[in-house]
Amino acid sequence: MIQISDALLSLTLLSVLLSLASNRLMALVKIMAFQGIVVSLIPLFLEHNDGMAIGSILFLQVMLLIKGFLIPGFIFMAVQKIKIKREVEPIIGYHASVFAGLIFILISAYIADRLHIALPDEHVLLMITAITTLTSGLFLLMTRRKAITQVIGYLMMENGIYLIGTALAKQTHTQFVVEFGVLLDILVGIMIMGIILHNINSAFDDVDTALLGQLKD
Amino acid sequence: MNTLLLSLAVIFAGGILALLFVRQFTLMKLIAIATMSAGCLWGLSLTLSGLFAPTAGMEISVEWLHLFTLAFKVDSLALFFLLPVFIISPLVLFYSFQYLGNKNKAVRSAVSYFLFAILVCSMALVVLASNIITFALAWEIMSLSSFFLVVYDYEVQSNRRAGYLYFIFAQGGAMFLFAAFALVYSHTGLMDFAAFSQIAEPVKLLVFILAFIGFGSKAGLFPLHIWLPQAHPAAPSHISAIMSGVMIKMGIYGIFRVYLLLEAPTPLIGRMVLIAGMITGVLGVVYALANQDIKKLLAYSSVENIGIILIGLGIGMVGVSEQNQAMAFFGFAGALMHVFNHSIFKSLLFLGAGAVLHQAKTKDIDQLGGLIKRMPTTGKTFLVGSVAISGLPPFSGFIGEFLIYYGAFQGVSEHRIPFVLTVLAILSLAVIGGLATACFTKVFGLAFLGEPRTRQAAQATEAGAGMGLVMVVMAVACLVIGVLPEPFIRLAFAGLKDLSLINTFDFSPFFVIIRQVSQTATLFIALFLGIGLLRKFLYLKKEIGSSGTWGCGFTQPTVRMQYTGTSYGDEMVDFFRPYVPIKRIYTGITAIFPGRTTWDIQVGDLAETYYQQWLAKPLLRLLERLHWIQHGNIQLYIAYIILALIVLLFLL
Amino acid sequence: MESVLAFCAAVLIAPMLPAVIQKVKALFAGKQGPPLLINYYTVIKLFRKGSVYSTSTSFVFQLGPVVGCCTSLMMLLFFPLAGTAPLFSFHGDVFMLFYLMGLGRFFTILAALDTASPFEGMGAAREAFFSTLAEGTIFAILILFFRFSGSLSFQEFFTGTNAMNIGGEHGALLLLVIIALYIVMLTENSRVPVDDPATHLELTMIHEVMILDHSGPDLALIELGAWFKLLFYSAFLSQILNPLQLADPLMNGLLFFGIVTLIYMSVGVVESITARFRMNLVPKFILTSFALVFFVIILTMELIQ
Amino acid sequence: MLEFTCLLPLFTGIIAMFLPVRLGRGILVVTALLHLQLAVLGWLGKVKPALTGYFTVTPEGMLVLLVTSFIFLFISIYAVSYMSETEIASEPIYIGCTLFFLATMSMVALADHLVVLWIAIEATTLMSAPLIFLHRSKSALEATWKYVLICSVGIALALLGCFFIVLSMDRGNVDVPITFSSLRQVAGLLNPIWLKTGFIFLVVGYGTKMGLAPMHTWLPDAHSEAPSPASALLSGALLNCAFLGIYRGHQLMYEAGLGDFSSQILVGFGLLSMLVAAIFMFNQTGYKRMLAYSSIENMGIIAFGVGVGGLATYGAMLHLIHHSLIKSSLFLSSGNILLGYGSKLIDKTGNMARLFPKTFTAFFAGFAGISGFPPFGIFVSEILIIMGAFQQGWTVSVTVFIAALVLIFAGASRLVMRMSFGSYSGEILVDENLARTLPSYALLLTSIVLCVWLPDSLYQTIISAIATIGGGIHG
Repeated sequence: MIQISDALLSLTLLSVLLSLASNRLMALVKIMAFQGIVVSLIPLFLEHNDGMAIGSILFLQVMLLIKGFLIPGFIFMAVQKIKIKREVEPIIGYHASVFAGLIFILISAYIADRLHIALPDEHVLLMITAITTLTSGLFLLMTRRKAITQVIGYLMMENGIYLIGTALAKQTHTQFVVEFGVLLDILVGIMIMGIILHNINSAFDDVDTALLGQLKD
Repeated sequence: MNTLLLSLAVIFAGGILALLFVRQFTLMKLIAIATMSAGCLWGLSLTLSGLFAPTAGMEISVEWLHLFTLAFKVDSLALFFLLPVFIISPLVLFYSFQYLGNKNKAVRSAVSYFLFAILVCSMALVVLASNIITFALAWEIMSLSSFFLVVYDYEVQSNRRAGYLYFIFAQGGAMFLFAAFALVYSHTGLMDFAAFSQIAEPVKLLVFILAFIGFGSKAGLFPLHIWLPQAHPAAPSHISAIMSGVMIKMGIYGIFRVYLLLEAPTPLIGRMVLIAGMITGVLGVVYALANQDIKKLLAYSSVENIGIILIGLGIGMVGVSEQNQAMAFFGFAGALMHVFNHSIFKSLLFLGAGAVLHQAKTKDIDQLGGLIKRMPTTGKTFLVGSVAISGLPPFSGFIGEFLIYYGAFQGVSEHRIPFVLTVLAILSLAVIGGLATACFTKVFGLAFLGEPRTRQAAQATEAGAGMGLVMVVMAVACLVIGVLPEPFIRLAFAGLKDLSLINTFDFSPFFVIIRQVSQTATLFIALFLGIGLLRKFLYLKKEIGSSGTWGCGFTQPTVRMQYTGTSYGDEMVDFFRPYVPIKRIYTGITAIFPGRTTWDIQVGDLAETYYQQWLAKPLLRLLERLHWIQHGNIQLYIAYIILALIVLLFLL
Repeated sequence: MESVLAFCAAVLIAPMLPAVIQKVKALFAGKQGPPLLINYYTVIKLFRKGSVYSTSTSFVFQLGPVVGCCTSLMMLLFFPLAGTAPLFSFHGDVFMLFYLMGLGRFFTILAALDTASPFEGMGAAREAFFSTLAEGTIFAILILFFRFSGSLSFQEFFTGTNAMNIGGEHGALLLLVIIALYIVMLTENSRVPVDDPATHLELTMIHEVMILDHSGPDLALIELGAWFKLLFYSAFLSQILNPLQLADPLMNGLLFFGIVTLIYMSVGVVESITARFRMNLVPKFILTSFALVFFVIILTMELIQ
Repeated sequence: MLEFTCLLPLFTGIIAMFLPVRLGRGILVVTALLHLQLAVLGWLGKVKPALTGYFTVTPEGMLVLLVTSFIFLFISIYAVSYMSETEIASEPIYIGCTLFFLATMSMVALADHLVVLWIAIEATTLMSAPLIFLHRSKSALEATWKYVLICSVGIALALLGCFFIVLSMDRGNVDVPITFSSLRQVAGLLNPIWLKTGFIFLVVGYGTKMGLAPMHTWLPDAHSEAPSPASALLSGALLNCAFLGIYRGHQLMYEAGLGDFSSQILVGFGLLSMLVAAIFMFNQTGYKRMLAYSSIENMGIIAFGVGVGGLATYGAMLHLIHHSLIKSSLFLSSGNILLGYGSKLIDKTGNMARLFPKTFTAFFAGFAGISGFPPFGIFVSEILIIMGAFQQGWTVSVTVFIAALVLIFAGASRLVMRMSFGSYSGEILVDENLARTLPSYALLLTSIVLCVWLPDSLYQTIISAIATIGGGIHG
């Protein structure tokens, strides 16, 4: 079991680094789908969740559906529909981004070390992964030009937060209504972003955020 | 007290009625003016009876918002400051009947009457307020209503600018007041004015300084005066009259009230007020001399008179801290007397200026001239006002200055700093007096005497009889107070009777002097009439010729050759040059046979220039640069969030 | 009774004294000069005449001479002349009197501006400016006198044990005051070196140019006012200069008018040996007087403490 | 079943989406009326929430609910007239989303569970987004994009904050439901470090929504591009809801004995917001942007007041009420101005005093009110905050506070005067009418009435709301 969760976490880290390095939108979307699936699976393989209730298994399935398929599928459709250029167009280059990702891992390791919470061993890695995912998500948000990559960044950030929640809290997984609400929010959020993206594309003929800098003082 | 508030209710009702009758222009004006005047006169009778009643200090308090009490209290000082409110208001209202004659502006006039009513009520409430919140409330209503009255003619760009400036100074000043009040509250936990005396000595000084700035910005203290010369020309003349004659005195009231509430604070306060008064007075009159816009000039003259009043207050305060009862008493009494007198003659002058503006369509005295021949009533009353405001006997302005001089001379026997300060105060009063004479001879001499400089000035005719009547009443008042000052001085003394600092002082011997002042004035008038008769007699059956003015050899004099106001004041203004920025524009003579050339003198305002240069411009430039924050770039915005987060996490 | 006599004598003699100045000046110039009584002739001549008024003027123009003459007379009424008590006096009368003089100036200036003449306007501006400066000196002197004697009227200044004269306690300091007052006198009465009544160029005049358009009895009133004013200032000076208080009123009177005459002669001497200042030097000249008195005031801080 | 305040608009919203426009408008107003009645019932304590684990009645929550419901009624009346004047492509969606928006805001006001609160606040973002890009113009799209993205990112951080608070519970070995009410009872046992961290994330997260600088960046864009009724809702109601989230966190901190820490953060954010607002009040080009920055300023004032504590908290609560009333009134007036002049630029307007006397009166009165002139309530709240700040010894901060107020006033009054009295030579597109001015007047009048007479229950509610953070009228 331990090995599986570790492997999953490593896969998550890999997906993060890949997303930082990828220069194709389609690839990025696929990576996100992959990451969603992996992240959804992680709680399943964590040690203390052995005695999982039926409800939580059900919930995990729903989450897998939403994170792994619905959301990426939605973005996938959006990318296809709006026929944008495939290039990701970073503000900071791919190599530098990957390098930054590595630094994020280092920082995360440092933070996780300094947190002074007696986490179970495997949770340390979970923590590192979570923080890296979160920071990389924010990094994507800040360094990518295309609006759609920002959605992906936001998604990645949410994944990170979800992982942190998994790592830290025992209670959060007991109230599925609440969990489901969060998930629903994110889903609707992504949908609305998609709709706006669609509108932006038809209004500007592009989804470059450089075009979205007209409102200023 | 209840009845006093009822009289305010009547005034307010007058304002409401003006709004209700907006469709009938003349009727609206009649009803509004009649109701408000009735309220004012009722209030005046109550005030007068209160001033001479043996007991004072009635209080009323109402619960407000569960948290505050709205408390009103009558004491002699409050009653005294009610006098100008109730006297000047009906007079300028009568004036406004003809002045606001434009039927097309019916709605605006109605609103202006409504706001006028609010202004009068709020001024009365300011004076009656006896706790922090009540005072602040009335103060803010006063500022707001007077702002709208200033922008009555908002179509004119400069009026809007003036209103804007006034708005900022009013609100900025109010903020200083709030800070002062809040500071008191923070030390006592009480909102009542009585709590002011409980705070510690150093805090008292700070409270007073904050309040002094706050009230000073309303009163027109140098360098917080710059809204005055802008706002007064902008407002309609009857509004300028009430603002300059009455409203700015509320600032004086506030300074005086806070001083009294603090009870025997440090000597520093009195010295500060005295020095501020000297600077304000002298620079006010110098700027008045330097300006040619008649209403602007009058506004600067208000600054000057605020300076004189502050000198009086300062003398009184120094007297209190030196335990010199006579000095304290006459200083305060002189200040009060001058408040009263100034409210009358300054209103008179503004109304006169309004009549001139109404008829000749210009405020620039270099465009006027010879008006006295075509506007005799306005001219004569304006002459009386000019003499009075220059502080010359036998008119009212002298009485206040006499009291202040008298008080100040009591301080000459002091030592060290109080002595030096009183000496400087006396000297600055003397200089102010001289310059005021120069200033008002300029206004009257150039605007009303000589030959008209423009066609408009030549075609001006007397304004309405109603307007004239109001001015005549005011002019007569100036003369009566000057010749028979005793009852009015008793008023001022009555205003001081509730002041525990000085109410043990026996002022009865002073009335001997006042009676002699009165006799001297009478003697002078008798002598004047005597010599006048002699002159009449000498001219009996004499040949009276008339011809053009002797041109000193120049055979074709034109009206444009008359001395201008700019040249008249130039030498005197130049004397104060470092404190008065003068710009001379001279195109020079370029050819052997000189063609057209210009020579112009522009006088700025030191305070305004400095505000522009050191405050407004750098601030605006800084803010302009900081606009970069809202860059429009979404990535940057997200970075802000992260940055805020990181900074906060470092606080852990 | 003595006071009335003294006042009448002063009023009667006032026109003669300026002739003394002219006489002195003439002597300096090696001329014979006009007779001492010339001013009486002038007044009578003017009184007989009619007037020509400028079409530009209004009633204010006619008010000027009357008010000016009145205020000067008021000064004499309140001043202790020839060692007698003044006709009127009260504690604080000095403020009123100097302000009344301001009133006189106010109307003189207005009368000048009423003519619409550029020259008269210029003279008026100068008059207003210089007398404002002189007013500072006068009030400084009043402060000083109050500090010495605690009194605020002319009568109190010069009577009693603490009388203000060079023979008294503060005589030495008063010397400076005398110089200052002398300067004020020259200024207020438009004498050389501030103004030259004998000049012919209107551009350089102060007082004379203001009354260019007055004629007949009006001019006479103005002249009378000016003479009274000059007499007042020299009487003021003479009171400070004169330490003696003789028992015999007649002797007192003679002594007083003697000193006054001497002062007039000194004015004549000054006018003969100095030239008019350039206009821009005049303020400095007047400020000198102010500085002198102010200096004395500062000295008193040390003396009296 | 106080949850009906959420369910009712949700339900009617869905219905309205499928009904013809005219009927939808009716539904909007009727729902608003019913909602107000429900809110009043809840206020009076007649109706209680059923799902006690997730929802509860708190004084501050009821305050926000009542204010929201009250201004929603007037805004909906205005919106009916406004919509008939403008061409809106998908009006049913607009009506539906408006109602959903109301539902989510009610949910915020009632939420007790940490994550439910988060869900509700995030939902307000999502439900209000369609309102902003209603016009589908480029700038509206941009504004919506920024709004959704920035708020989502910010609020995601707040979720993290919730996790941290839960963690602090774990670390303190406390096991209670994750609701604010139960957490507050055990606040002393919570791990302070994690609680502080949680609060920081909450403040940054909900602060983004509330418009505290430097997270305010979306606010001017969204408020200026949204149609005026929506702007009024955003400014008058939504910001309060976000504030509620922060307030709940502050309560928790106070109970845990960390009130000083959270106070300092709030005061810091408050002052920064005011200063940022002051910067953009000068040389501002759009009047709706100006109003938006004024909202930032007022949110700063509220944060400052709450942070200062004591008397100032009372002032802050009053400020919240009056700001909602006055600012929504101002936005409604700005809608009339936009209709009349057809431009959001201040330079393209002018002479309102002559051309739109009714709107001018409402607009200028609102401006005077928002600047702290009596008889509007902000006068009282500001003076209370200043007094409270002095009393609590925040001398330097209150100096900055006052300076910022003066600066903002100087900047804003210039613009307002330009609009009101400046010259205008163009033509008038749509004249003002009564249906579109009366709501503004009603809101302003409410502020005046509340400044003259504060109902006892309102007073008691405020007192009990601020008692939880140590505020009170006696310091």
